[in-house]
Amino acid sequence: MPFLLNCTWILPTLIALSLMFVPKQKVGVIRGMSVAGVLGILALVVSLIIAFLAGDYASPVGSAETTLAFSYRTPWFEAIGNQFYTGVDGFSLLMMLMASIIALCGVLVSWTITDRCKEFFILLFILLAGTFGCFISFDLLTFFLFNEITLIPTYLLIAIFGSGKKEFAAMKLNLMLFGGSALIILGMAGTYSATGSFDMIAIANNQSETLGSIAMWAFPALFMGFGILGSVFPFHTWSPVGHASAPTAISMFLAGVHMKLGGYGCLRAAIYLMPEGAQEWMPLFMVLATISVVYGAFIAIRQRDLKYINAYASISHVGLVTFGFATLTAVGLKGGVLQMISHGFVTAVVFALIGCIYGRTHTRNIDEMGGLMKKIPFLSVCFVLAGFAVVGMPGTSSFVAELTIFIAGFSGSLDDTLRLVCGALCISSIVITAVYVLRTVNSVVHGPLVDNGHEFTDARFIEKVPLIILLTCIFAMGLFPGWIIELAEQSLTPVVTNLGR
Amino acid sequence: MEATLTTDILFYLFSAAILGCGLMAVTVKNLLHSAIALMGCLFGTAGLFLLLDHEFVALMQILVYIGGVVIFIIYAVLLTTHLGTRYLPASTLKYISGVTLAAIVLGLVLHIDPQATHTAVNPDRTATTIDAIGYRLLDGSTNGFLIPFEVISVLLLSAMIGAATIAKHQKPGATNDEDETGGSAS
Amino acid sequence: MIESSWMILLLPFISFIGGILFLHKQPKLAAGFSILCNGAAMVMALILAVGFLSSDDTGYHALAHTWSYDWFAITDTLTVSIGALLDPISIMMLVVITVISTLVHTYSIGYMENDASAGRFFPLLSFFVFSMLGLVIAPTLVQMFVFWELVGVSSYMLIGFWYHKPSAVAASKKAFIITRFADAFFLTGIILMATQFGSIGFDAINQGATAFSSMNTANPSFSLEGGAVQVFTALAAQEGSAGFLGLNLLSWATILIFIGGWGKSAMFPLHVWLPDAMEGPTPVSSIIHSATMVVAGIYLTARLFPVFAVAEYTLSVVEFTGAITALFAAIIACTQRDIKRILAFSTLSQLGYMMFSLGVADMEHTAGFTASMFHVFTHAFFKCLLFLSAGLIIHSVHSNDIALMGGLRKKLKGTYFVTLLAVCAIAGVPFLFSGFWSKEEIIMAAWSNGHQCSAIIGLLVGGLTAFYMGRYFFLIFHGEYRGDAHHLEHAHENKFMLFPMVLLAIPTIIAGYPMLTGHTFFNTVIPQATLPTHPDHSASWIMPVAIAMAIGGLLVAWLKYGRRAVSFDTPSTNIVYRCISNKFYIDECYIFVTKKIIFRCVAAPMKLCDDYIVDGIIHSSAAIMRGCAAVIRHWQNGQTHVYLGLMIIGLALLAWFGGAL
Amino acid sequence: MNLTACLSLSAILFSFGIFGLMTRRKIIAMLLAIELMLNAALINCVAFAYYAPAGADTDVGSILPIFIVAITSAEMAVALAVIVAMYRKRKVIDIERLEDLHD
Amino acid sequence: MTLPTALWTDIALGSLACIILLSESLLGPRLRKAIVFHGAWIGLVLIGILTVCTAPESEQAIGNYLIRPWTIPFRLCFCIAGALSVLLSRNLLSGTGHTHRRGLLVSGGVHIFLIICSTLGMFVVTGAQDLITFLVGIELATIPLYVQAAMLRDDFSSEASAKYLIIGSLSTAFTVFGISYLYGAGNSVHFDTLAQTLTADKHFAWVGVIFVLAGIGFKLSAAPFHMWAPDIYDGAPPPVTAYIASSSKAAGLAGLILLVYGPFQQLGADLENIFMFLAIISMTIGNLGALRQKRFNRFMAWSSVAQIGFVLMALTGGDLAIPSIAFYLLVYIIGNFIAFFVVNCLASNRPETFSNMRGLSKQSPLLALCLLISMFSLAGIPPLGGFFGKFELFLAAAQPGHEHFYLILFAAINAVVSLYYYMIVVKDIYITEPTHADNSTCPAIAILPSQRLTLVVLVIAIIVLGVWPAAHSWIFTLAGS
Repeated sequence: MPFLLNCTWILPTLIALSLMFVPKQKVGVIRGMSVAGVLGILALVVSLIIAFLAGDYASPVGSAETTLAFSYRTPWFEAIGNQFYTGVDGFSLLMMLMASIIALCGVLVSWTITDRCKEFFILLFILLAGTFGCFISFDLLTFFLFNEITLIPTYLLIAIFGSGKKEFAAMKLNLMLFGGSALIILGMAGTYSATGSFDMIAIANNQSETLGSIAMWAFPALFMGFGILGSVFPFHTWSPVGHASAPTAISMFLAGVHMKLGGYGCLRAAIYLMPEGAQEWMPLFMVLATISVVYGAFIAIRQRDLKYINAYASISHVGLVTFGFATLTAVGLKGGVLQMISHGFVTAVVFALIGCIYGRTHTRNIDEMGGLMKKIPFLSVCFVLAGFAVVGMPGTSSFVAELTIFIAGFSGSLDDTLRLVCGALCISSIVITAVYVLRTVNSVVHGPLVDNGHEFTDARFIEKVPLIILLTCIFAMGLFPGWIIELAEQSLTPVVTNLGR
Repeated sequence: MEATLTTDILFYLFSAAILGCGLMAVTVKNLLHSAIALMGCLFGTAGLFLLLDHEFVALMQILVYIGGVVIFIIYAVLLTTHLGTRYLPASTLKYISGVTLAAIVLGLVLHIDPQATHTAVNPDRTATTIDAIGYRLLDGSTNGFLIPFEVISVLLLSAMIGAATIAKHQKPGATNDEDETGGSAS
Repeated sequence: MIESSWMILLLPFISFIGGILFLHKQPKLAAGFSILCNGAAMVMALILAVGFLSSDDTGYHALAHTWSYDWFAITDTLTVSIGALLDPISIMMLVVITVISTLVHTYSIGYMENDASAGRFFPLLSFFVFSMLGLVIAPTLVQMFVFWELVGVSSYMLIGFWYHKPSAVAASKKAFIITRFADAFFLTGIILMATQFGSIGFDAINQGATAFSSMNTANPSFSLEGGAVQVFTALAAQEGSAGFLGLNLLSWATILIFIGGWGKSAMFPLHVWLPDAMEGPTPVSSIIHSATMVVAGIYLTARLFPVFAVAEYTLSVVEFTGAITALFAAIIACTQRDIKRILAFSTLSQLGYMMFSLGVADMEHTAGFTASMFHVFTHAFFKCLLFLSAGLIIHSVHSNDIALMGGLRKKLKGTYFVTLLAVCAIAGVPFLFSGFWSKEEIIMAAWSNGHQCSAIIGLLVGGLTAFYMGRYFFLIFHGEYRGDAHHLEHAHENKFMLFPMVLLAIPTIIAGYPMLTGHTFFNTVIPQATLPTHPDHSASWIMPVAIAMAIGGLLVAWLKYGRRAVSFDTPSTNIVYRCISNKFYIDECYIFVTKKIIFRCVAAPMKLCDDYIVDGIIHSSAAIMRGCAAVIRHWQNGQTHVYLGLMIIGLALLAWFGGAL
Repeated sequence: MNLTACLSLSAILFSFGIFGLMTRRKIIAMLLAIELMLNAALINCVAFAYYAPAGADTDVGSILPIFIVAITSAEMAVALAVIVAMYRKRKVIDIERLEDLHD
Repeated sequence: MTLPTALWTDIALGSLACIILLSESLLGPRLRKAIVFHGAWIGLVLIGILTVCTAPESEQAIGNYLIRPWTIPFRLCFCIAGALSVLLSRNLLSGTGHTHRRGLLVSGGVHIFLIICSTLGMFVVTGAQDLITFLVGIELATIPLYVQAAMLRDDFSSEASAKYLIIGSLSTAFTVFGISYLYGAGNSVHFDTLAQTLTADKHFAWVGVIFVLAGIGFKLSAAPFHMWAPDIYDGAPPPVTAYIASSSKAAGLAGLILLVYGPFQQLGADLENIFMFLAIISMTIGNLGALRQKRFNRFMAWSSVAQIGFVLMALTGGDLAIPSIAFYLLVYIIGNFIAFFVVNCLASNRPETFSNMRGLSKQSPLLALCLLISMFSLAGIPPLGGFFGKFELFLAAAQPGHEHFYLILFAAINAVVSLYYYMIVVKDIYITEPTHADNSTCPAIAILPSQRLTLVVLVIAIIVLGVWPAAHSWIFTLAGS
């Protein structure tokens, strides 16, 4: 089984390598191989989940020791204490499932790319390999290594295949993400000097005094380093620019999975490793999270470009994730995890829709289009459903996640007024979200038809498939979230017991 | 030389010579005169070495330094500048910066607290004889200097070959490799 | 029969899914299928009601928890589940919803005859019925909140049904955002209840609350089990605490929950969306904005009545809003020209009635509670009838404006007769009609419970209601026809539309009688068997005053509008009149708040801050770097003296940093 | 005639070298200034050897100058060769005109 | 006495120099080209392999020459750099189809002879036991470079060598002056005695240390002493630039480590301050200088100044410093040479500025890919060797007892800035469309078979170094002791 687990990142690398040898002209072959590859990864992840659920790998309650399923450990750069230590628990399995589904839809959506599509898919698969590598590695350095691998393909994909001022956007995105990894390097150097090893589980259980004192500044470095990837307030300016000029598939993957890598890193590398630091610094990050929630929602109201609206919506929703983590309670962490998964699907489907609509109206400005329901009913209905998912209607996955986060905001004693105020502000964000979502839906889908000379053909089959997949995922998670919550809860018990020590 | 009045007078004499010629070497307009001033300065230092009981170094100074290097400089001066080429004055900014930097370095080096230095001559001090130097140079043991002795020869060899190839007069376009077709090493 | 209550819930959902996916191209088929499903649901609801009434277990009816499915677990103690809780008021609401939905479906066949997108209308209507039923039988606050949102979504889709009309789209957006604004508070209230009081189930909360309240009145407390114990202890714990801003935790939670109801039932400040909701098709207005959805707020307050009673200020807040809305809406209704707007404001005023009648009741005197539920029951029927008749009138006259109608009694005889019955019911014409009984009960309960000023407002509003309904009736049916003669000939009464109206006329009359026969259908809700259930008719003077107000209102309306021709072309210059007809300019205040304050003074500066301050810092750091790079390249000018100089300065810096010198 | 005097003498000579280096425009004059600096180093070595305390290794006082002189002469050879070659080709020996290589 | 195995490499190097010199002067043109060119780089590679095979486990003293285990990786770097520099000078020697834009070297044979002499000098530095050997080694390593810089017959080359000469001799003056003061303070030149006698309170010791560090600072082109680097890199012939950029820096570092862990042991704390100052200044000035560069050679100069800043940061660290610097140097040298090879192929018919390199990915994908890999390895992007190299420098500075966390944060931010200008290069190759004027005039790029092979070998080496831990653990075991 451990080999199967490592296949999740070996498979995309192999596909990327084999794509290199396919001649540029054979676009059909390239697309076929890519879809086959992504389907293969999805099948792999699903079989891993089934195996995980079958053999109960739940870590016993109360133990800070994360029991890893299919773990595989070999010394890699042994001289500095680094080992290739991969394993998986409920939380990373869920993230891998989400990543593979969004990757599948990403490949399907990028069916229209014809020029240089070989490089496109090669870079996409390297990005996938890096992301999956991150989700399964439990050695801090290997985790950081895979995280860095994902950054360069993102740059090249946006700079070559993007639109608008793509070079500027790609460069800004990349520099800020590398700024984040600079902070992570600082945090890792701190933990290395305190514990001398990179093994996450060893560091988490290491209760030495030196780690405690170093954690006081190593935690904010690590948390803010991954926070930049998860676009926490002051460092979020890369994501609107980046998403707006990225091609559809990449903005789906960037917003859907890559930002979640930040959240995953915050939880796994920062909170789990340095609980004392977490208790110390959490008020600050809670305020930042609330600001990014309310701030992102308000600015989304003022935006006119569809992609910018969704980018700011993502900032607002990912802010909820950070808020969930900031409460440092079992419910809060679980809420954060659920929100990450649900927002991954929601933002992916919205970006896919924006791509399809752009394909027809050739404009992304909501003032220049209207009344699409009459001409392209399928896309419009999906757009309305996606809008309801963004608002957080019950029955969609975001309701389940947001309810859990809001409950975490108010649970426990109410004397912590900061948490109360932040919780109230986050709840108020659902109203502001309703305002900008309805404003967008109304001006795009409803109202009289604005016909600027383009013939509107409804969604072709190849465009319908990703939308249907993603919408079913959203509604399935909304209606039957049982097993996801149980998986998330199991994997978070060690983190919670660690926090309690 | 034991520390007596005469040595003090000689020391001040020699240092005056050194500093005077040194200052002339760097300030006089004509390049040839500055070369000669340098020669004077080196003679002064040779005298100082004699005063400090290091005859070998003094002799070497005179033979190698003055005999070889300064003469070579004069050769270069004559080769590159026709006699009487005009003096190229440097801008006043450079003079100011020159003086200040010189003062900085001086302050840097001379920031000594006098009582720290042991000015007394070690009474049972023996002058290093020439054969001691010879033995030390060729002594292969840990505190000998055999390796540097060998390496300095490689250094001199490479310097000479390099200088020769650079300074050799060549017809434009031709390189050593081509025109070597026929003859042996030139 | 109780066990199969999930069938009632499922039937409309099946019609929704079937209609949307397969039948949206064939309107006729979709209509038939949805009527079939809703009819079946109605029959089952009626059987359920009859079974419940005939069962003679007196006293506190066992709360029938029929089924529940665990949806998802939040904390280990708090699990969210979907289920059904059948007790008198929920069964009453089930009956009302299913009856009205079936009748409205049949009515819509006629109404939607020549509308292309009818295929989409019926499934959406069934989706609304499904979510309303889910809301009504919800055993927990979270399930109620879930279906509460679904009701909001279906009302958004139905108001904006004619999406090519910009005004309809704007109205639907307005409705959704305002209800969503209230739902934010509702969610906060639920979460406070869930986290601080440990339970979200209605029966646990109510039992805990009643036990807590009865503890004060020194009679034996009930044996509590399950969630109620935590609620009881939590209530006791936070009793004395001054809490936040003077209100203790319980009143905060209950007021927040009430604000949810406030938005959905369009109470005074949040009422602006209901008149605009009239943009939707009339069957939609008839079922959603008269009978069922707007009553959700009242149903919520009724469901949580014991907890509201225990909290100090909540019931007085309820009473105050109810009274204000009743009075405010009645005044505006008198000046409106659009007939659907008149009915909308009359609904608002009747909702105010129901709300303040709940407000006046408390744990000892539950008369107000039973009166309010009774008024909900009766009002649903005659208000739905009024809307259906208005729909028929508009259908034939092709305009909403009352100025273009008049003298239609000759052409629309059936509608004339049925509307007369409904107007008498709502105006409170004595003895024959249900409206009179329920309104009289409310005023009696208010007076007997010591809330004199609410009772007087009730009487006053009764008079005003009579006046504007009379104006409505006479301006449409009496006098000469003021509209386009061409429409008058073609005005005819479609039989699909008339038949449900006639059926509805029956309950408008007989719905009042259960109260007369003293059947305690509603009293059994509050679980204290020992308390007196029947209101004491101490103040005997109320009945005649109420009758006088009703008859007087109608008489004045007849004098002003019935007898002589009324011309509408000269808008009255009277400032007060103009202000009232513009609905006290509250809509304009809302637009001012959202456009000027929220968009211009909050969102815009945030965007500027984002573009120039947060982004500015990052771009300026890049600019600084470029500046320094330029400086360095300037000094790299090829001059060897510069290089040598820097080396020597470097030497000095080394010495200085070495620190030892 | 003590160590401090010798050291200050060599320091002054060293600073003359720096002054000459910074103010001379002819390359050979700059090389000449560098000669002065190296000579200052020689004085240092000999002075330290002469005033060395008991256990010091005084032979180095003579051996180190040998290597310093050897290195200086090698460097001067290369320097003058380069300058002569450059003069023959570009007819310029002024350091300030050597500024083709700049940013 | 039997020759100890460790000394074989030095002797082999000396004999190789003699063979080259003799064949250069005595043999006919065809045979000479074969022996001089191929003999040199094959010889150097063999010596590299020899050093690896004869690596002693512990310190082996042969008279006053000490072979230290941690210097083996440095020696390997010297050989590799020497061999690659010889290979790089291929199209500057006569007899190849496409000669370099700037003409042929004055004398190929002497150029190669000087490279080998310089490598011998670096070997001597690493084996030094006393200041005199150290001084002579350093001088033998630098003086041949003055000559090589002047090997091309155009103005740039002569100007570059003149400048290099003057600044170099000033730094020699500093070093010699420093050594005289060290002798004064420590009353001996042998490292072991100096280690005891050079204590922080002695003023002479400090003057000596400052002046010697200034001399070595020039050799490393660390910040205050870096001004010469851009001009000389730009002017000198490409193989010489590459050799200076990689090998002479490695020699300077080897010398610096020798001094820091030898005679200057007792000056630890203040020395760390000096290195912190040097590191911060070098990183900042190196990064800022490289930001707006248009010409490739000057860009490599500034980037090498920045890289030295990172290395000096590691020197402030604990015992992890030496192995991490060794590994980093190996990766840095390979990365540097890949970049120089690619640009050398390009520059044989057009000046090496970034605008000429636009659209390279379309013209010849292999060169574009190699340049991309070298740039990302220098920037420290994971799959390549550069990542672990640079990351270990950060770890070295975070060793318990030597924590410099502000320095690490500053260095991390500088790494991001450095990434920016490496990305600019990649952007030019892959993304910016060549303006019509640029590539229409340039004929197709012709790559010599030997240079193509070395490129492929180097690229594979850098990826393997990043992924396969064998080389990494070998260096750490050697240098760990």
